[in-house]
Amino acid sequence: MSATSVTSAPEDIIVSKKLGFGFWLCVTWVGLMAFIAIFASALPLKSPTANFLDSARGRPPYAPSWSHWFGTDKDARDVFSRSMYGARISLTVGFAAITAGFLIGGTLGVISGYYKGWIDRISSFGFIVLLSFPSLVLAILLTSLIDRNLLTVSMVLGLLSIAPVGRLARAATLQYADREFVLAARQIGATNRRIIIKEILPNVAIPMSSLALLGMAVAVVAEGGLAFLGFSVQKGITWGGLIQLGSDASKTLQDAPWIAFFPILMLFLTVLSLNFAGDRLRTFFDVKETTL
Amino acid sequence: MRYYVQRVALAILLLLAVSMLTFGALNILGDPLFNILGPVAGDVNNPDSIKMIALAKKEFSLDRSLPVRYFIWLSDFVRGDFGVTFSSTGQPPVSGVVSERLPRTISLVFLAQMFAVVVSIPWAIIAAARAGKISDRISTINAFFLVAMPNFAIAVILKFVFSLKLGWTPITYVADDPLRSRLFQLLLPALTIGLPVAAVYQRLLRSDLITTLQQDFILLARTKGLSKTRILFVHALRPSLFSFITVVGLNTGALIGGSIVAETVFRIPGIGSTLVESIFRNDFPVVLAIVMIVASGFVVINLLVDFAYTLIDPRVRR
Amino acid sequence: MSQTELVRSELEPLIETIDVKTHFKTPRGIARAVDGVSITIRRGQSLGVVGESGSGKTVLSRSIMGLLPRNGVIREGSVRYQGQEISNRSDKEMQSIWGREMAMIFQDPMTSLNPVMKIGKQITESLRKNLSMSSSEAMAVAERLMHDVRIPEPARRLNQYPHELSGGMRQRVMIAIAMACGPNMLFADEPTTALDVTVQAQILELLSEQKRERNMSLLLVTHNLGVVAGYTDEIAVMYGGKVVEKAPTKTLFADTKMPYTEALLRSIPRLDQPSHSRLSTIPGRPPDIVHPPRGCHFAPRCAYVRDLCLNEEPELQQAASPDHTFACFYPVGSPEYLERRVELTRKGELVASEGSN
Amino acid sequence: MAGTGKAHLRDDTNVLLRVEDLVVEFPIGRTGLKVNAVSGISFDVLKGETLGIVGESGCGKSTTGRAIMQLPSPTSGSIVFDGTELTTLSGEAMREARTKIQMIFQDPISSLNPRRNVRDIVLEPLSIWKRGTAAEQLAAVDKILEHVGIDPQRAAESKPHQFSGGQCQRISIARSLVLNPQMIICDEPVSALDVSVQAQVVNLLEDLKKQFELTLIFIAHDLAVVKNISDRIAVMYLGKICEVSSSDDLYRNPAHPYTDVLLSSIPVPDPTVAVKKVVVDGEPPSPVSPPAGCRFNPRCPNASDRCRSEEPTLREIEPAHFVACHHPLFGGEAPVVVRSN
Repeated sequence: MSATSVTSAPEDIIVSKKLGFGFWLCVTWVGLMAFIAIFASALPLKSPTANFLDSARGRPPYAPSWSHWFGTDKDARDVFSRSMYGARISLTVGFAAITAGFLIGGTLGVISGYYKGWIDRISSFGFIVLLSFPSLVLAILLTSLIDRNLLTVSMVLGLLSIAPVGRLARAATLQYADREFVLAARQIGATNRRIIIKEILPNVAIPMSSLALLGMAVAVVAEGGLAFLGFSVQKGITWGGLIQLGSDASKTLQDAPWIAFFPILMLFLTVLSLNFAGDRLRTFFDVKETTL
Repeated sequence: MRYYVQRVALAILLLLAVSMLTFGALNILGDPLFNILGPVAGDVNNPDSIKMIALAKKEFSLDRSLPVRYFIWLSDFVRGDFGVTFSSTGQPPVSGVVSERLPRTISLVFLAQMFAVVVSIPWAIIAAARAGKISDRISTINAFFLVAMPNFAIAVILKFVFSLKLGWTPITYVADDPLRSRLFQLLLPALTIGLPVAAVYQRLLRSDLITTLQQDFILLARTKGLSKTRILFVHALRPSLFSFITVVGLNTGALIGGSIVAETVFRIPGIGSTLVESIFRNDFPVVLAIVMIVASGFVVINLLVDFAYTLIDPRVRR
Repeated sequence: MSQTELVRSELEPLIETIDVKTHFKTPRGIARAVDGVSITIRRGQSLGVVGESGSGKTVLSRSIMGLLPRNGVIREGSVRYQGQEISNRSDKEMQSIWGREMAMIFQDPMTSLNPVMKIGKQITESLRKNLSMSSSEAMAVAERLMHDVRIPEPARRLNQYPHELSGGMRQRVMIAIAMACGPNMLFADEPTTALDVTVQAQILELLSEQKRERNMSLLLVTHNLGVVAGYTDEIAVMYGGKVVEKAPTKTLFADTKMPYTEALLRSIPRLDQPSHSRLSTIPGRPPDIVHPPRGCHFAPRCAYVRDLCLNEEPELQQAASPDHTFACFYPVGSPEYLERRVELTRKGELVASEGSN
Repeated sequence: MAGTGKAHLRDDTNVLLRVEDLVVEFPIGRTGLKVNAVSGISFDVLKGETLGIVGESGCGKSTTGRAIMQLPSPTSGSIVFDGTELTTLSGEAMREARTKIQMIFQDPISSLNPRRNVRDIVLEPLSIWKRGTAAEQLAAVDKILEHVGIDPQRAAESKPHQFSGGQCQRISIARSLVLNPQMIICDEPVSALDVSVQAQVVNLLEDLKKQFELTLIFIAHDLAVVKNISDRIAVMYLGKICEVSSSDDLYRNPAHPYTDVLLSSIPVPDPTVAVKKVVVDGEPPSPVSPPAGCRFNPRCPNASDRCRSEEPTLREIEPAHFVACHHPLFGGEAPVVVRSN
């Protein structure tokens, strides 16, 4: 008893109980990106496909200027507005993928962690099989075989997130399934369904929610990687695709680095924000757990 | 012993499941006939096409049922016969292509993994020893930045800075160069995929070390009068490595994925870039072979990691 | 050492703390875990520190040994070991004291041994470092130590890992580790709380035997008054970070002054009472060390509380018998105490068993 | 068949719970080994009685408590509660039967869901069984919270971690009481609490028992606490019962050498009482491979060859005092049983 008071005291000092300014800054950035992604066509942005050829400035690409903040690409298209539109597919795919992963993987994980037995054995084996492929390899394999649109690419990335999410949900559930309050619920006659919904889920959901942000970061990066290699949504504007366009020829990268670097910046800031916010949330909830 | 047998059995089972999934996906979602013949496969009114279709079906056993084809392919595969590639320049065996290119990818992944492990362990130890101090906070922020940087972006940046602006490293990989310069050419690609992974390792090991350092047995070690360095290296490090080595194993997958990107950007003819090219060329046997080889390698590495686990944790030994 | 020096060193305190304060900075405010404790332990003597959870007993023992982290901890007061001030020493300077001069054993034998290191190495490590023994010398000493703490088949056990041993065996290994370099001072922090009652008796017996044989001093931290009653020379009762009563063991039990000590003693269910006897309780809960109550910390829970107790904090004062101090305005036996006691008995608020004793 | 015997079972119409030949085994992974947690014990509890089960860790006392609740179901044996055989009940019937027996656990904090507020936790049983209207349920919860000394107002607003360990244990007790159970199984309810708080909870249990006409099973390792609260005590060692007797009698006249060891190991908070020398060495062996014969024989000072081969059965050595020992401290040697085959 007293030993815990000693060890917990110094921990209290290191980990503050606030989410902090950085967290909210990151959330704001992600929120801003989401806003732009949703309302891009309604915002006063230049058309991402229009050609802004300016005979006075010679042959494109044009360096960043007042009229084109991020410059233009080889076809004289505005990199700034393309970067904004790029958020659309990147974030949508990231969000859809992690949602699907959580719905399927989370449910499977909670069920197998709670009931154990053969359900657990089957789903755990399924998880390991999925995890036996390096994820990018599996993603390339599957996307190469399908008609690549927003839905299918999201589904492929969602499939990839099932196993990691499922395993975490299972581990979190296992942690709680044998706690006395679950036993207590069973002995007052609660049904399994009720126990899962009322006793397990609230405990599993909160730590998992911070993982959702981290998972979304992973999905956004994965989509970027696919797009970079040419396996994401066909004919869509995505950050990965923009970066690929700016770096496919050494000459382009050398002479007009802005074409690749501005989308890299956007992608980096977004992934950093998701990671940071997720990490803050995780430590925040972990602290709550230990002080219980 | 029992433990090792169980783990090997599981690995074999996994490889079977992986091969079925890959074979199934390529045959059900894809169209092998189209892959072989191209547009001719759809031209069922032309008698020539029909003849070619029939021939191809016979040649590649496509007239048999899927499970039969799977077993034919599997028995060939385990004997090292990966089929032939659908290339315009004749039909070289896939095994030749693979055996030429696989070593490059393996050395790339190995270099990256070495780099990540060698960098992350001391980095994590120093950070954990100074947990909460300014220097630790700065290193944590650095790690954050690296983790948030996708490897294709790092590839582009490194290529821009070191190849294009500074001109330190060549732009392309030349397979005929002597070993030393080829290794040098693998340096940037290895950094590309190794850097973010090193940051992942550092963050994990640092936090595990900090947890370990709060354990009672560390306090006991202090009351023995041992030095801080000895406590860190002898007492804290080993019990903190459990999840580290698991993650090293799992991240081999990320490194393999990263090598696809790095090989593409730095134009290295490894199996990663070959996979991408083959997909665009609809070269079905190569795709199948590469995915299988990569997945098998990954499964074997994770098996080895599990065995390494028993070396550092006596409680797992039976 | 000459005869007179020996005698002097017997009388001189081995450990002396003066007004030790250990405060933790927490998000809620400053936690006064130890708040002005002065104690003395002489060579070969044992002191029991008793208190409920949060009373500061564990923090006190770690403060004396200098084991607390530096960040976020405010440390004041003086700790002297053999007359030398050690409270201001750095961890590095303390390394020469830890292991050789002072050692500590902990509550939970499951978490206190390194799970991935063989028992032998865990014992020999400090021998090799502190006494510069060779590997084989240290192993021989370790085997003898294992024998001393009554571990059967010591040679085989040295080659085992902690998880292969039972809880009681691990606690014995921990004692062997602590004894390795022959320390003068042993801190035992709830050494038997995690053990079964039959094993607890064995471990306590072993500890007191080691203490006797090695003329070692012992500070025994526990929440169980039964444990200290049989195994210590002196007892300090802690409450809310302060020592509220301190006396030689027999005096404390025979002539309890502090109502808290009295209440603590009475709330223990006793085997010699008939079953279904009403247990005497202490209402409420231990004080919040971040926001302690005004006046005497125990006042809100005390049956004999008066206005003065709620407003002023009592200082430690000398009782009639030597070496007995307590911090209470109206101690057990004082006129005010007796007056209140009569009142309570009349109202029926004192349970029957309290009348006896 | 050598079990621990049933001589101590009472033929009384007042028997509320009767457990016979209870066996609980857990497999260890897929190693083929098993933990013999409880190996064929029998006991009964009369209405309104408090049965104490005492023993060291690993003796199977907690497993016994959980087996009665069928959490998990025992490997074999019979458990008859209020005339109903529990072991054969179907899921739905068991769910209903459980409400008549409730359990309180050792860890007060882990017993309460950290994410729900306290009033909600106590309300849960009523809401599962839809007892009364919402307003009636709330009123009932408030009343029971007051009974156990928790302010209902505070309970409505607070999560468990805002309460102390002792208060959490009171909340657990409140939750177990709202369904008006006939029996409460207390599994080490005060072991995690400070002495001063421990006494509060023991007194509360005694009060509630009278008020709600409860029958209690009180499981603990602390013989002093068990003795205080119980009418009858069963001493367990390594999955078996060694001695059953009224609690005062057990303390005055322990018959089984293990009971004696247990009693003399308890530190007495009185320096004038000489510390008794340790009378037993070693620790309980692993329940994976319990010793043959009497399970206490490797540590027993009185062990004979007979103890190493023949398992003793419970027999009455004085009225209402039963012991399973070949060489008890009093009452004479166990008669040699002549087997018919």
